[in-house]
Amino acid sequence: MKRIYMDNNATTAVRPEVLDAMLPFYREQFGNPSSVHWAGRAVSGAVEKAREQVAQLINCSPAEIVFVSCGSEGDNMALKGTVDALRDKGDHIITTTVEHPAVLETCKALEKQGVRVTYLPVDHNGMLNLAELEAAITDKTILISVMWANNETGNLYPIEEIGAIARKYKVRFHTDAVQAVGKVPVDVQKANVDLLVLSGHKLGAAKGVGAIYIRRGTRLTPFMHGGHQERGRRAGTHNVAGIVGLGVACELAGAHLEAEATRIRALRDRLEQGILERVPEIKLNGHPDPNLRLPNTLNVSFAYIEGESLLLNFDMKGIAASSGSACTSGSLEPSHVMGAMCVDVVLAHSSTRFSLGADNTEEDVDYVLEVLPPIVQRLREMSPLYNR
Amino acid sequence: MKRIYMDNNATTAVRPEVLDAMLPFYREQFGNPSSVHWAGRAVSGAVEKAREQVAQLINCSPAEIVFVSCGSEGDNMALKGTVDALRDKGDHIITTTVEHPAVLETCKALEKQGVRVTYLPVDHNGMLNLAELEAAITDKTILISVMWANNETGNLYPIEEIGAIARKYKVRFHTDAVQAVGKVPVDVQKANVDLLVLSGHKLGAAKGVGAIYIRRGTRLTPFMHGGHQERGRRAGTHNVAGIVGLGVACELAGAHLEAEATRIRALRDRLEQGILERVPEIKLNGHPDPNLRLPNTLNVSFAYIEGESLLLNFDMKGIAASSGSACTSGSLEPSHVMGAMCVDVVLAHSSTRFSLGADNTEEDVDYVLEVLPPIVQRLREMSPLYNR
Amino acid sequence: MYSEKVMDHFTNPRNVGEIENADGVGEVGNASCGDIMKIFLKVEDNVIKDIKFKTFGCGAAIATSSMVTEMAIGKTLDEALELTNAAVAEALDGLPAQKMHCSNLAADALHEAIKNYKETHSA
Amino acid sequence: MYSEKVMDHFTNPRNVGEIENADGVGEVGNASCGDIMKIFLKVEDNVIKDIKFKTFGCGAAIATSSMVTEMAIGKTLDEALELTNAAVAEALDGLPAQKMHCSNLAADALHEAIKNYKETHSA
Ligand SMILES: Cc1ncc(COP(=O)(O)O)c(C=O)c1O
Ligand SMILES: Cc1ncc(COP(=O)(O)O)c(C=O)c1O
Ligand code: FES
Ligand code: FES
Repeated sequence: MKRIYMDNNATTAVRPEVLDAMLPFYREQFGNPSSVHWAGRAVSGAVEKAREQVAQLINCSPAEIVFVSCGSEGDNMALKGTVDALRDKGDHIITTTVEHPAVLETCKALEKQGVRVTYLPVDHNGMLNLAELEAAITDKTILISVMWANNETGNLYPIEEIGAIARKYKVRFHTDAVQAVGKVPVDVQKANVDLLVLSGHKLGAAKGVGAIYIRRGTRLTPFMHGGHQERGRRAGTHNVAGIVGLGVACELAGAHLEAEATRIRALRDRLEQGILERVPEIKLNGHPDPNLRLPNTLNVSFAYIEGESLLLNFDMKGIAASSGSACTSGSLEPSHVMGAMCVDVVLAHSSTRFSLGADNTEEDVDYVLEVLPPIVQRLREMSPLYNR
Repeated sequence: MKRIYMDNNATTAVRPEVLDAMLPFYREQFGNPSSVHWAGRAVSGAVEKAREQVAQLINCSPAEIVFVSCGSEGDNMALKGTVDALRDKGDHIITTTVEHPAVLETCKALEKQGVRVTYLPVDHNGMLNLAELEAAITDKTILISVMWANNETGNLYPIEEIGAIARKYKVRFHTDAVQAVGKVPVDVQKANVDLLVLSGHKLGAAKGVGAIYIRRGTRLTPFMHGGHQERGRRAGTHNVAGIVGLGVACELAGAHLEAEATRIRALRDRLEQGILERVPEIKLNGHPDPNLRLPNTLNVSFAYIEGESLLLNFDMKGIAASSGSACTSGSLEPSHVMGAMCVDVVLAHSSTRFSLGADNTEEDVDYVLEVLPPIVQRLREMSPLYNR
Repeated sequence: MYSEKVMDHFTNPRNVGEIENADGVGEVGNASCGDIMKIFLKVEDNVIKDIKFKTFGCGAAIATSSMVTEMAIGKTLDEALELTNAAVAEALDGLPAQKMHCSNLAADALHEAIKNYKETHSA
Repeated sequence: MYSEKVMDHFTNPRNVGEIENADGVGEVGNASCGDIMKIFLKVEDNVIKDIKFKTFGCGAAIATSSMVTEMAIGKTLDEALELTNAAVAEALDGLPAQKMHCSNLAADALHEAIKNYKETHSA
């Protein structure tokens, strides 16, 4: 059967060049980079090379990169580490209602410890009001945390402008850039970011590795206590193969960023236009201007249909996508991002995300456009909410 | 050049069967196990199979296993999660002075938050006094944390007896079994353990994956907040390949545990006897009875010689070992384990660990025994502390 | 995740649709939870002669709806009232644990439809 | 980690040993920090005629000891006093940052030895 993977915001396949780079580090160069002997020396250089590759992609110095195990760890570290380091300065965090759970759930855990959190609302397009953000800053504010790009809608947030506001008020600025890095240009200098988190498996590296950028001079209490790895900033034996792969993935992403974004944007736009033309009664979720979203992301609600049954039908045709329906997540609530955008709850259950990637072609898009309308029609005809 | 790796307590090579099992999960079955579609389904079964394999090795049920990114994460989670969950019950932890930094540094971080920690001393052999442990328990004690086996000396602690004490006083019991699992039989039921941590790269799986056993009914606040993975107990996209490999490594370790332990113990004993016979003025660190240590571990101090220069000379002959000297760790203090055993500070600087593994042979041991004495002699002759 | 039987009923659901001038109609569920089930009955001599459903929901919701209609058709109302959600799940070779909230709807919808029939056709 | 020059001096250290009836002896470092350096001098006409060392310490400690003896031999005492730890490190093509605490010992030990010579030989 045809297999068309359009769920690259959930995870990506490891790129062949990345896997090739990783393989020597399992059985040949398997040492612990902290070791003095040949087995250690062989790998510590490789870890440092990867650090340079990651640093280069986001325009920082290698010493400002700390390797972690995933995006969630990076976000936990950024938030909890800031609260611990700056508690004497204040107890207030500003974030948004559309962050990934790695940020939101961490904020909730911090609230239990007495931290006050402002969750900025978004408008119907999922965008922030920067005046509101600025107004939320108090002299107790120790952190602003706003994602670079939203995983469900693909919305891009005005990170440079937020960085300028943070700088103006001398508030630390963290951005969860897990969905942005590798897809759009990310420059921590331009954006005045203090902490930035990325995750390998979203850009063609393996699952189980990520990185956090910590601007030089930023006091951050370690999240993982233990050994001296990462100059005391993150304990635990290095995931050497994963780190080496992340370096290569960053280098590849950087080398092809513009060309690949252009190519994927064209595919996404073709898919978006095609669906809007072929299927009635659908709602686009996120910013209506596709250029204000990640080039690879499209999120639409197919009215009257619950998302899981849509996904299962897609799946039977080999198409992998994802849904904001509660039924796919094991929780009872549909996507909090749809909720924050005031999407009607039934439409939230039918929200469907197509996130394109390196392997997608024009034929893939056309196949989806061919297969999708009859599936939607069939399910609508089963729906008690649908009146022909 | 001959390459003899005797630093398996630092990290191991990935076993060929493990690597083979991992490979399909990078580019073919690359999905996110949380996804509904084919790409997700293909891998979620694999993750669950690995969970069973890990559970089987330590005799628990799969639902009691949570995958994490390394041993350090497991230890952080066990300690911090317990303190957060049981703070209303008490604020006192009992541990030992010979734990790995993943436990000790976490305890120090918790002390800053007002937790009281008793660090039990050890005797000259590195062993605990269980009466002392029992006496340290108060009605505010919420956790006993004692490692199953020490990484530097290989000392095995009487986990079953400690488990019985913990049970008697109804205190939760955590054991850092990173060095034990795969080398000696580990049975969480027999040992009355509530929390147990293991790390993949110490038993032939990859770096960047580990697991924590959480006895059913044990309240533990998540360490990594975010998505619903691992039934809400650990957020972050699963390191699928790493997890699959960990499962296979556990299965292999279980299948060959006794035979391999016997084989390696014989090699270690041959090395131990050989060194004691051939080199004067050395001190064995850890329990003098080799059966009270991990079968693969030997730690000796070569008087008058600093460890790094010894390691570098070994390294020039292709032998990889490790040292408790400050000079190899980047800190100014020699091994805290040697310190806890009251090993003279100069002898601590010359402590050298040989930790054998799956690939070692009798020829390896004999080669080390041949090469070692002249190196020691040469360095001693350069030492101002040595008087012929 | 789903058994073959579930996938069969999901892919080829039996008795989808509405019955015009149905003798009984039952609706359960809640759009905000992502699941709504509607069941339509045609009753003759206390026997379910025809049954149709419409469902907004996940694979399990659709499959249980389909299965419950197959199990109910031809049964007397009293027999049909004895059909339980558990029996529906069992007939489908089981359902995933996290799907229990919606898989507990199918028999409820049937019972609602019978209740509605009884209310509108009593005496 | 170490430069080739460091490894050369570590592997084949020059001037290892003691000088019996040395004219000056300097010892620096601390066993508890893992590094002790001892330097022995033979001085004639204010010139270092012979020099030997003994060192307990890491690769950097041994290499710097070796290098400082090479650099000092043949120099006048005043010239030798101008030898700095930085110069020794430079002659070895640099040392790793984390080795600075011990690599700062070699010139110190030499200076101690010269000081000891001057004290014991001052007219
Ligand atoms: C006893 C012990 N605990 C914990 C750890 C930490 O494990 P990891 O390096 O996987 O974080 C190690 C290994 O370094 C260890 O030997
Ligand atoms: C925006 C965003 N932040 C954080 C994460 C968490 O990353 P990971 O799954 O690597 O922990 C994700 C991915 O799931 C994400 O999309
Ligand atoms: S309808 Fe939501 S889980 Fe079935
Ligand atoms: S002697 Fe300890 S670092 Fe050099």
